[in-house]
Amino acid sequence: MSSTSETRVWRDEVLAIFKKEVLSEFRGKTGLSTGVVFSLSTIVTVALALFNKNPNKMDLQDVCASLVWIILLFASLLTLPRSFLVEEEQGTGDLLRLLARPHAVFWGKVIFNLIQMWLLCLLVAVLFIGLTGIVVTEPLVLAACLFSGGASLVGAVTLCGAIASRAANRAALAGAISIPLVLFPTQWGVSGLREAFGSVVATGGNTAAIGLTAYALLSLGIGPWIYAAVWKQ
Amino acid sequence: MSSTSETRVWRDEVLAIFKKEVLSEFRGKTGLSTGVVFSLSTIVTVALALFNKNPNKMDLQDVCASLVWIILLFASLLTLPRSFLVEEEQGTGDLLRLLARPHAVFWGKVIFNLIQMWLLCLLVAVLFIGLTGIVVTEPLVLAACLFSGGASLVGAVTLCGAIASRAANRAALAGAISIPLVLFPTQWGVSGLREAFGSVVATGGNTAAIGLTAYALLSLGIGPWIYAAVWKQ
Amino acid sequence: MVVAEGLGKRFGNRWIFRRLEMEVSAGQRLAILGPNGSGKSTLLKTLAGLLSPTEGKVRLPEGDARRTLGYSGLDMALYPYLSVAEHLEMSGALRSCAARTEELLNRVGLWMARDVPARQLSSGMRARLKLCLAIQPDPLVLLLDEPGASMDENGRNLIWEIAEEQVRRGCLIVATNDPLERRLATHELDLGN
Amino acid sequence: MVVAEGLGKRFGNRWIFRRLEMEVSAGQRLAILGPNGSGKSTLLKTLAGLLSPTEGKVRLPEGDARRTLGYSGLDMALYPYLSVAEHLEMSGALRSCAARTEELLNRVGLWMARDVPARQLSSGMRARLKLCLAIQPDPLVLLLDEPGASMDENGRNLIWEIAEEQVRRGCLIVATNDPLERRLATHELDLGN
Amino acid sequence: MKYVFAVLVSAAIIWSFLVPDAPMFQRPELARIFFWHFPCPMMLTAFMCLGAFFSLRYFVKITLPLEPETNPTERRLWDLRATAALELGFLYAILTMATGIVFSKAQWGALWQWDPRQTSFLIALLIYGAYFALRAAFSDPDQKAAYSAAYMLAATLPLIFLIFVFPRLPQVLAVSFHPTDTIMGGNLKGQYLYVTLTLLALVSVLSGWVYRLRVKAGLLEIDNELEDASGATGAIPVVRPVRVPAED
Ligand code: HEM
Ligand SMILES: Nc1ncnc2c1ncn2[C@@H]1O[C@H](COP(=O)(O)OP(=O)(O)OP(=O)(O)O)[C@@H](O)[C@H]1O
Ligand SMILES: Nc1ncnc2c1ncn2[C@@H]1O[C@H](COP(=O)(O)OP(=O)(O)OP(=O)(O)O)[C@@H](O)[C@H]1O
Ligand SMILES: [Mg+2]
Ligand SMILES: [Mg+2]
Repeated sequence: MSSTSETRVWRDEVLAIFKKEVLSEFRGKTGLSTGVVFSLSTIVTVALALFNKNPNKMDLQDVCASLVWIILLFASLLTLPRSFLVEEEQGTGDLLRLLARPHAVFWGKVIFNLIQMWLLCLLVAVLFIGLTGIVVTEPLVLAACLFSGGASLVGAVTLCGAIASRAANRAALAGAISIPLVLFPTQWGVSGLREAFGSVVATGGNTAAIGLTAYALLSLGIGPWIYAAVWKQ
Repeated sequence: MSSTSETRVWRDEVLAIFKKEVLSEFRGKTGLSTGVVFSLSTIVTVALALFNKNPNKMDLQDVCASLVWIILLFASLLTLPRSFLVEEEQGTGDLLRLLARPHAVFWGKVIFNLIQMWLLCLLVAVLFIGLTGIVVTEPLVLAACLFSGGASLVGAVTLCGAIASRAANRAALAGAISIPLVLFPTQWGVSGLREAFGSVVATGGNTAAIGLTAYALLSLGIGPWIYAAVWKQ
Repeated sequence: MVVAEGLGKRFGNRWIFRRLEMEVSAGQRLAILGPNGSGKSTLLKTLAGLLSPTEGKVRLPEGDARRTLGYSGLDMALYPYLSVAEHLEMSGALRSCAARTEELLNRVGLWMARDVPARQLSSGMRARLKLCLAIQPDPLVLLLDEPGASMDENGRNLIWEIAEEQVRRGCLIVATNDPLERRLATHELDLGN
Repeated sequence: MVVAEGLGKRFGNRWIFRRLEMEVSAGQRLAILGPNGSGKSTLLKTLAGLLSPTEGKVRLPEGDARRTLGYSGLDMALYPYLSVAEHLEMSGALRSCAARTEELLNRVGLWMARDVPARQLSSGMRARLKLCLAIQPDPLVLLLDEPGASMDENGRNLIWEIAEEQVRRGCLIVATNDPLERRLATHELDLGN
Repeated sequence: MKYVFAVLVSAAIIWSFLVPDAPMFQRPELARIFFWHFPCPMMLTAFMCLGAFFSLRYFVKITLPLEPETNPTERRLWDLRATAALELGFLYAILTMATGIVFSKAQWGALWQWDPRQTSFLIALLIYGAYFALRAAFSDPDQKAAYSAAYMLAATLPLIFLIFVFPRLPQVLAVSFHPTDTIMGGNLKGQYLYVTLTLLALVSVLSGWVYRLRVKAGLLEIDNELEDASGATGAIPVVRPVRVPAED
């Protein structure tokens, strides 16, 4: 097969998976809603916490930064692993293994998760800023961090979902094994957001964005190969 | 049947459901190890986000209060609704409807969720205080809030699970319903915890505890009847 | 014992069956027949009360349905992480009837596999366990949806035995596609359209 | 075409089958027999590559298994929210073979139900859809686990037709408990123990 | 042999107390904790890398071009080695943390103060914990092996990053008390260097020995499993023709 048609084949397969995910999601509405509920209620909680405080008082920016990141982290843990867990819960895993190639499956689901996650980031950012009224001094840094941060979360959490999907207590296990892996980008995410919120102790938002991007690329690069290795276990 | 034997019958049925839940959840040592890693990393995430700050600086108690609540919220949303949704996802709902009575099912699951949730609260509180070194000025209020707060979260989320369990788009519906239901106790929970952490803007921890208890009792009181209503739809 | 009066079930805007009148009295064995998708399982589920009829009503013998009614269907799943024995014990406790674990499991030949979790059972073993659950309380009405599917020779004989017994106690309604199974019925209801 | 060399599968500390030697060549129809729980489905899954053998190895014809191998099993679920047609289109795209939706669905008699989501299908319709998915790429090796279970008369005939065709193209392996289905085999492998 | 080893160890310990106090420390006499604090992370790292390699080896033969490892028995062996290595690594991780905590009590005055080094290492410990939680979650040995190996492969880079790179990032160096260039910067001189190296050598010998034992034990377990495995009648099912089909 010529390389061009080869790439077309891959594209079709990835698209097929992606389409499947979208259809199942919007007919059976499962994953996103949980994430949305969570972020909504969390943000209100936070707004309550910062209630009658002006969040630009020093070191509240830092706190806001960490809060936003925590919300994204947890929301991703609630939402992203499902795409793989569901396959085993509803017993379609075998069908998938018969029809598809691991890389296609992985990318199809990752693309779906990326879109989900970026939407979530947007939602959280808008709501948070709206409700707490915090001032964003560097919108670009914010955007960059949310973009790359979301991507890195997707990379790690999706893979962990795949790894946990065949275990007895999938849901909890997926969370348990992904948190430590997504913990250390936290440091970058938080510092990046601090910069964005114009905190005084901010330390290099661009380095943060770079770090996150690197992490995202790495995890998304390695992910499919690891998944392919356990594909038929 | 005499009332005593009647109550014994009920007790047996509730116990049977409870036993089933426990067995399905903790087959082998799985659940335990997962739970520990899980909650540990969650706390560390939060602690890390508050990285090199002394949490007793004013304002930070409030933030800690909301953080603890967020963690509980996250945990409850991840674990509690499953107890009802799983029945439909794995297709055992019909079996259950053939064998059991709705009230027994509801109470069996609620008791399981309550125990789960209270253990979680305990773990979270201990770890959070241990790792952030925040000072608890009013341990009693803390205990009361965690106890009643956990209960009300269980009440709310389980109720949603019950309502949504038969709908085609379960999760979404459950989510949509839970938002208001979960947001409601949040306000009390946070203010209660603030009081416990001796925040300056604290507003009556006991009222909070009372409110939460009332909420828990109400939701747990209504729950079984709503569930019985949708039981065989 | 089982009476359907003007029973009808609609999914979306399509009637699966309508104006269905039937009465099954004690000692009768009814076979519900019809091609795939003709509504056998739907009818059985409606009789069992798992689906609510769109019109008409179902009359079952008095008493608590948990004990007077036994149902076993193909798309009824078992609890993946509960063992065979645990299923029967749970069912016994929930229906407040004797579990009779050993007796029943020996009967259907699952006693050796009593500690195997349901997700590890083979299709035939699953069918046998569901049969156990259905007959556990010696129900007056026994509803079986394709009991023979994926059962081996000896399993099929088992079903015949159980059918024989059942009619001494009450009535039996079987939905089946299997030409052999069809023979165990004294009456037939054809939903073929 | 399908060769098993010293094949063995152990679950926990129990061997389901061991030192299994078999060779199925083109034009042959093998029936795997044995009582419930004897390992028919396990063997079929191992041949299909859905389970990894504990020892020994399986040889399949060269080429991409997605196209050279068709498998349909009882406990393989469909996507609840995808319609019948969407299943075939997805499968076609994933295996990069022609979807042939209309042709296949007309063949198994699901064309009318092409837009029904899988969770609303009846057991027999589900079996038919799985059969479609299995034969979609005209596979060299066709593995069917109790294809006849919960299929009506015409469905069973369909299986016979497909079996006839299949052997012109390659080989067919059927795991079955049904005495009638057993007859369509030219060879038998008895796992009974 | 063992006795010689024991003598060597005790000698090294005595020696470690004879060295002069290290003046640059808050509690100079307690600087000796370092002798025990340092070998642990080194062992941890060694075993972690071993474990990672074995996990990789579980999936692919190290040949060019890479080809998958298909032999089930081979795979089980590599899984066993990986587990043995990672278990020992986990032990040393905990020891590192323990000695570190004692050390920081002695030198920084607090058991725990969210020093970046402490945080990052805590996360490393969590990842390790997650690995074993994952192992506990599978009942089928092959799945257990495959998925935990996969997780280890995913976790290796983060682990190395957390233990070695992160503490040396410029913005972290700024806030961390924890030394990072004692070895690389050659700031470890004279007797201290010698004692450290000796202990390092002895500890590695010891752990190598323990590792071998662990693998032996594992092999025995596997054999027992195979022996008391039931159900195999040993009878070889064979394909037999039922009738010669008319069409062929
Ligand atoms: C819980 C607290 C601690 C942990 C988790 C910890 C962990 C580690 C680790 C993982 C290493 C080896 C990796 C590397 O060299 O970067 C290391 C090396 C070292 N640690 Fe610690 N440590 C802790 C506390 C301390 C304290 C309080 C001191 C003394 C003030 C100390 C002194 C050293 C020294 C001198 C090295 C040699 C490595 C080098 O400097 O290049 N550690 N520690
Ligand atoms: N995942 C598993 N773990 C442990 N044991 C299993 C697992 N799957 C199947 N078994 C056991 O393996 C044996 C064979 O199962 P299998 O499904 O192959 O039987 P079968 O021949 O298909 O039976 P049937 O005719 O009922 O379909 C059964 O005893 C079953 O309990
Ligand atoms: N939940 C549902 N929503 C909509 N349509 C449904 C639903 N369940 C079943 N149907 C439709 O009702 C019809 C009858 O289904 P049913 O399962 O009763 O058939 P059946 O007679 O049992 O067929 P089989 O012999 O294959 O088991 C089918 O056409 C199916 O598509
Ligand atoms: Mg049916
Ligand atoms: Mg089978």
